[in-house]
Amino acid sequence: MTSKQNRSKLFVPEPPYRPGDTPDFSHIKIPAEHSPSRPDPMIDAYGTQEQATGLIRVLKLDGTPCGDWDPKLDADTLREGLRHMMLTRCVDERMFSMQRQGKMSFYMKSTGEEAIAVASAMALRPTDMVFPTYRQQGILMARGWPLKELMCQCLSNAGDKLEGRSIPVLYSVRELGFFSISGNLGTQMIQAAGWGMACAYKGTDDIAVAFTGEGATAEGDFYYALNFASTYRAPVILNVVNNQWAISSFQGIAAGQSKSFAARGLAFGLASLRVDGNDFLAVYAAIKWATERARNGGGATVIEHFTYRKEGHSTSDDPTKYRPKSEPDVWPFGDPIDRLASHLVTLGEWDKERHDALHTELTAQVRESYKEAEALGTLASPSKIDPASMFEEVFEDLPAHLRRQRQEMGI
Amino acid sequence: MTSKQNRSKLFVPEPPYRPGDTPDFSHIKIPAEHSPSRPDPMIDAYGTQEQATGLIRVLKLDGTPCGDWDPKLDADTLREGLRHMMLTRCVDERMFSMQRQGKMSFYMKSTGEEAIAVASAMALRPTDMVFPTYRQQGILMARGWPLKELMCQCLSNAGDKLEGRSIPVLYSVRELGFFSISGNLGTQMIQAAGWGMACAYKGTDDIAVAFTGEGATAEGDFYYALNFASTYRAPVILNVVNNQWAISSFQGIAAGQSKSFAARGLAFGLASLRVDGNDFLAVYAAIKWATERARNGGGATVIEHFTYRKEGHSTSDDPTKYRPKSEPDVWPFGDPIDRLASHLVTLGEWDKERHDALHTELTAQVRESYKEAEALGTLASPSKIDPASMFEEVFEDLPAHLRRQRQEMGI
Amino acid sequence: MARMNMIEAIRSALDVKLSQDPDVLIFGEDVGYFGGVFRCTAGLQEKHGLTRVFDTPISEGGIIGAAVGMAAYGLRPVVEIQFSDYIYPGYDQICSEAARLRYRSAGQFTAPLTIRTPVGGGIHGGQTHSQSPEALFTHIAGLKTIIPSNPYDAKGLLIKAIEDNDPVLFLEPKRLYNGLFDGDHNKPAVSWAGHELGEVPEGHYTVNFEKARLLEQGTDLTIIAYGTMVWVAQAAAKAAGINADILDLRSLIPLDLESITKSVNKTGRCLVLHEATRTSGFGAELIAEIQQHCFYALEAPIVRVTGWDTPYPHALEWEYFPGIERVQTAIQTIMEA
Amino acid sequence: MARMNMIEAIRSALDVKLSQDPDVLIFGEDVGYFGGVFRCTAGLQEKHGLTRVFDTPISEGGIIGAAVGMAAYGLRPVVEIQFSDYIYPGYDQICSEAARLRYRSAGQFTAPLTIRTPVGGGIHGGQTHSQSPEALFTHIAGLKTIIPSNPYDAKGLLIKAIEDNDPVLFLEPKRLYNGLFDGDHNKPAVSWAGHELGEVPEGHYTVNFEKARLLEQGTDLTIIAYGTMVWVAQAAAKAAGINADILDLRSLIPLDLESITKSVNKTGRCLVLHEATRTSGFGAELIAEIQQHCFYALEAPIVRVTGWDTPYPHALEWEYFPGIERVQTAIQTIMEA
Ligand SMILES: Cc1ncc(C[n+]2csc(CCOP(=O)(O)OP(=O)(O)O)c2C)c(N)n1
Ligand SMILES: Cc1ncc(C[n+]2csc(CCOP(=O)(O)OP(=O)(O)O)c2C)c(N)n1
Ligand SMILES: [Mg+2]
Ligand SMILES: [Mg+2]
Repeated sequence: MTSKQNRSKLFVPEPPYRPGDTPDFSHIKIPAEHSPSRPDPMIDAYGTQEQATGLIRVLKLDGTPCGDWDPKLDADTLREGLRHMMLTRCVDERMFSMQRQGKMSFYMKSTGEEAIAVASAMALRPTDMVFPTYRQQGILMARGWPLKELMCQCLSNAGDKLEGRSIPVLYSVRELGFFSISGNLGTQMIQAAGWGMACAYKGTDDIAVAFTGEGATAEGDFYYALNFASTYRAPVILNVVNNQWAISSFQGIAAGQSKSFAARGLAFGLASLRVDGNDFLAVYAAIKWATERARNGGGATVIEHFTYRKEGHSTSDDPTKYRPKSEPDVWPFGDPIDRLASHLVTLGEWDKERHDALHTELTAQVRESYKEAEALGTLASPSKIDPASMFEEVFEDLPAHLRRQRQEMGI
Repeated sequence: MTSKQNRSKLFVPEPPYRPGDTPDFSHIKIPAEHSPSRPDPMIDAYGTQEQATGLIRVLKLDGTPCGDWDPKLDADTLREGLRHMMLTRCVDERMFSMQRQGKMSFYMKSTGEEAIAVASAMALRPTDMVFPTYRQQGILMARGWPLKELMCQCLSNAGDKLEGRSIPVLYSVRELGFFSISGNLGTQMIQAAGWGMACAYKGTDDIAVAFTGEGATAEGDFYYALNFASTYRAPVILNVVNNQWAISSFQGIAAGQSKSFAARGLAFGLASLRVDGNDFLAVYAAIKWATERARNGGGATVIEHFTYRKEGHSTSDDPTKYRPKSEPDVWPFGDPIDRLASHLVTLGEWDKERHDALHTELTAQVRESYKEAEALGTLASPSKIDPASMFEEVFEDLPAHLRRQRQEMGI
Repeated sequence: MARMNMIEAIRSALDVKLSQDPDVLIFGEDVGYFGGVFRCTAGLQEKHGLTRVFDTPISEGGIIGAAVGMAAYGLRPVVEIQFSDYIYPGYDQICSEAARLRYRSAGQFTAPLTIRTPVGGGIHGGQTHSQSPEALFTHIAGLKTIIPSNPYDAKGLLIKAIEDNDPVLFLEPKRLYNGLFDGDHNKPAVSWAGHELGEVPEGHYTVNFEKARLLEQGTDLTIIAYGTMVWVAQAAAKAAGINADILDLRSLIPLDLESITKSVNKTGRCLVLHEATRTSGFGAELIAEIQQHCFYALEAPIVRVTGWDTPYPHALEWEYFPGIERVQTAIQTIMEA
Repeated sequence: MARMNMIEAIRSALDVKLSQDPDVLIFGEDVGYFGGVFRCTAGLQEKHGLTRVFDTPISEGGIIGAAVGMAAYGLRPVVEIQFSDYIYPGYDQICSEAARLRYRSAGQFTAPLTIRTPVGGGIHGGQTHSQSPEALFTHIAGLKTIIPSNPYDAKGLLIKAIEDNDPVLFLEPKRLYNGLFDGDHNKPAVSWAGHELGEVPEGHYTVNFEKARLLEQGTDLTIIAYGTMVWVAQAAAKAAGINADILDLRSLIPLDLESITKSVNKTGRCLVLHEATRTSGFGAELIAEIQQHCFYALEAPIVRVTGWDTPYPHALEWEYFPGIERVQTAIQTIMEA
């Protein structure tokens, strides 16, 4: 802090490594045994300072648990989580390659971030409304959305319940408490706060659960959410998925000189937790903690999930253009699927055979579902969506000017 | 924090007192002798936690100074500050009553908040651009803007350099480093960050200094400013004037459960100070500290000025509609003019006679200036502003469509 | 039947809906205890409670964003934006979210919220307290835009807006709040008490969006206006001694094109009025449709009288405002064409 | 003379200005090291340095707000909004601040910034990667709105925009970036390399805002278009075998009304095209002016062919897009009227 760079030039933060560099993350301290302790969920928000700036973990990299955040889930639940995560990754892979084959216009993977979506969903009640981004498809696996429906949305075909109106991955599944994903980043954070306010107003103990990438925390809507959640003590969980990248921009562009996205919650007097997002148990425990707080009238919690986006931003992106090709491999927090699997192995509840068998089963399931979905058409095949549907649901009823336009179109 | 209000109803914060109540602020702890200490201006931002949540003070209520923030100004400088503050109040009073007489459409006083504007201006260089709100007219006094010009702007008369385009008090004085005030709250915070970035880019050591009310911190622009200032280490001071009220809304509506507006800076890794805004010396010292930091490459500082809006929001407002009439009088932090005056008295550099004489002098000066200004017209008198000027400066050059419209108007 | 000015009519609409429907909530800057800077919500918090009528942070994006979430949940939020000049921080939430939610979710989620906000000049509010931004919203598919010109319509339309299952932008011409204003600023405002449209039922009733109000009937000319300009049209037509159909649109989206074309096909001449800046104002849309549907009936170019394409100036407010004189001149131009 | 596609032409304009003027800065989401999602700034950071071409937080309001401050200081920021569909969080800073600063400060402060942003559909981008929001900006006094249709104009207009002392919104039809697209999506895009407007000087030149380009000359009909629709117009006129004046506006504000009225007064028939939703689109403004200035020359109603008043759907993209067939039908309607 003794440099005088502003006298000579503007400071522009840069990531430590660019293509051609050999990435080395040994400076990132992997916290040892004891992560910040688990306070009572009704603690005064300002008491979560340590939780907001440290890193809450349960699973060590070798798969053994430690610390008081361990939710002590039974083996069946753990295996269920593993299955949802593996299914998510399987679906992602299949859809990615189908996009490459021209079956759909676009796709986005969540590789490396599966624990965040899946553990969150499992820690919530089905009646809690999630306001996801495009990288929480794991929630849909955990809540049991038929794969075929997901795939039909991506294929914009006759089976797409959204009538081909949105690009792939912008799902909407009200019956599973999955809010319609907006293409506009950030907007849903404050909507979730509003939903939470509505839950409170109606006297239910349902809550709202929103997700944003770390990049999109820079939008005003994120702060509106913090502010409204704080002012009205809305029962909402505001999740920031810090996967280090926002397309080609590293997290330092959004973070600036700050060291924790979670700590932005503290500034509004909100409980704040910073969690190892590759640790299924830590994510589960953190969300559970926040739900307890919210349902008991303690208001909102901000949770930063510290993770890494292992793949490109989307099928339109080539990450080797802006970061070293090897960076995902040397990222020091491991893989969420591997980590949960080795935990189960440590418990004596899992082994390589079962893992491979599950993988084979899920791959087959995905292949089957995809076949069924593709039978209903792809973007490349002539659309079976009725053009007249284009004019519907702009309003509840078709107004005169849209009727005239539909007629002009000859239908 | 054990209440369960969200199960039954939405929480809506309310101020402690409403009309009819007897306000009692004895729960507000007036910090004793030692305010948070003055760290080196190049301290790591996270080292300002205590400064961001405590209350930096120099002047005790009895006028004696204490603590290491004391800027040790000489008596002439102190008297100059007093003069500017008293002039500000004098102008405010005059303009308020002239508005009541129908000479202008609107006016806004800064009563009780004069120290913030005046001490800031005196701690800055004339080349530092301020981005004020409508309650920092004290800066114009301190920077020596002729009163007549200020008054002509309020009167929207022939002497108004802004050609009657804006409502009263939205001044713009580029030659005095006073940015054009926007009627839209908040917008200028991020503009100031941009101005600061420009200063750094050009390699000057000028800085930008922005002001917002505590109410308007809820706008996205405030957060854009925090974020951009943090990311690019912009030399900018972001001042939040917490005068407890935003029109009829008490500060708790903007603050929610948070206890410090300054601390929002910390969330972005920015140095943050919380200052007794009725304490001329504390404000001066805090701004000085922040300028040192900014000019030396340390980037932005967020300063909350804790004060109280003694009068109505504007001439359109009657504060007794929403707060006890006596509240301004029992507000426990005193009056900034009185406090600086008694400090000077303590120093043996001031007395009642001189005070009264100064008041008489300033009153006369204001009366004189107003007379001169009024001679150029008031809003009530037929406007001497050329209607053709309405079409000018929309663009640099008059485009064809505006020329046609001007012709249509018959001029 | 009670006598109400426009503020009272709006307040009455809110009161009726708060009383009838527990899912109606009202919030916005200063609308709670204080009752709003224009007093439209005065007394409602006291009557209906703190959690039903409350203040918000100064965050138009937050207000509208929270309302979208609540509306999607199933509530019926009615929010106030203190001046329409300050609606822009909430523009994204209106255009990208409220207006799109039903479509993109194929009806799973909807956003039945009402956004009330004062528009127009005439109170010496200058550039940032005088704007008429309706055309920035009529371009947005999925949004309804309403603007009443009198107490009776204001109440009926507002109740309708709150009950509507689509997001509605409800624009309140602030110069009409306290009395009828016909553009003559030298004359004191005319109290609504003496006007038939100031007679407002106390209870529940609605005014439909689909039908414009035919304020005056004539054969020489069609004048299309909304909000404050309706009364300027009436005064100017009278001053010009012209026999005009004066249509008060009440709703811009949906638009009563049928009444418009019927009238223009009858009169063959048309004048379009609004206070907003001219270029890309809603008048352009009206003209585009009218010239298409009434081309062969038109005997003269359609003329628009509007605010100039400049910010709304403070001192020169009445030079900016499209007042009686300018409207009268335009009437003459059309009649002589 | 070099051959450039539109991306290269835009990049070349930025490169020329970065080289000439140390006060020019470029920033936006992903525009730095990576060079922008459409590659318009590729290589510029490497060539001109980190502090002249850099990434920003995902905050369109912040980007534009910071640019306003810098521009007021005296710099010439050129910012990119990744898709125009995401410009709304910055709408307030554009409309209330950039467009107003000169006026409200009586020229003391100005905001000479350029906002570049891709518009239009045709890349299966769905509702939030396909919008054409120009009309939301042409209504705002104090803002210029430019939209090129080809590489030559893109470079010359962009240099002009950067040098202009007013804020300029520079809309880039993304479907034209890589090649000329005439609306026939079954055919591969036509490379700009073979087109005369793909011949672009390497160095500095400008194209003025004040003059529309007369793309084709004819006597039967005037077609007014801008951006992608210019090429659809050309293809449709050819398919219809019609002899049309095709005007490529290039600039919406300021508008070359003179060329427009001259042409319509000659042909007596007029077709207006845009991809944006119809209601309150810029076509309405064009029609309002044309019917006023060419009333007695018009032999048929002016027709507009536009995007429908719905969000831009993903699967039904080509049913939404106002393609050759719809334009051809409209030409027939006009010619038969
Ligand atoms: C308002 C808005 N601005 C820009 C974009 C374009 N965009 C889409 S994803 C993205 C990056 C988001 O990064 P982050 O929030 O970190 O989420 P991640 O992709 O890493 O999950 C950008 C800039 C958008 N969709 N919406
Ligand atoms: C964007 C915007 N929203 C609302 C307003 C209306 N308004 C003007 S001043 C004010 C209160 C501001 O309170 P605060 O920020 O605390 O400043 P103070 O008046 O106390 O100095 C409001 C709501 C505005 N001018 N701009
Ligand atoms: Mg990210
Ligand atoms: Mg205040």
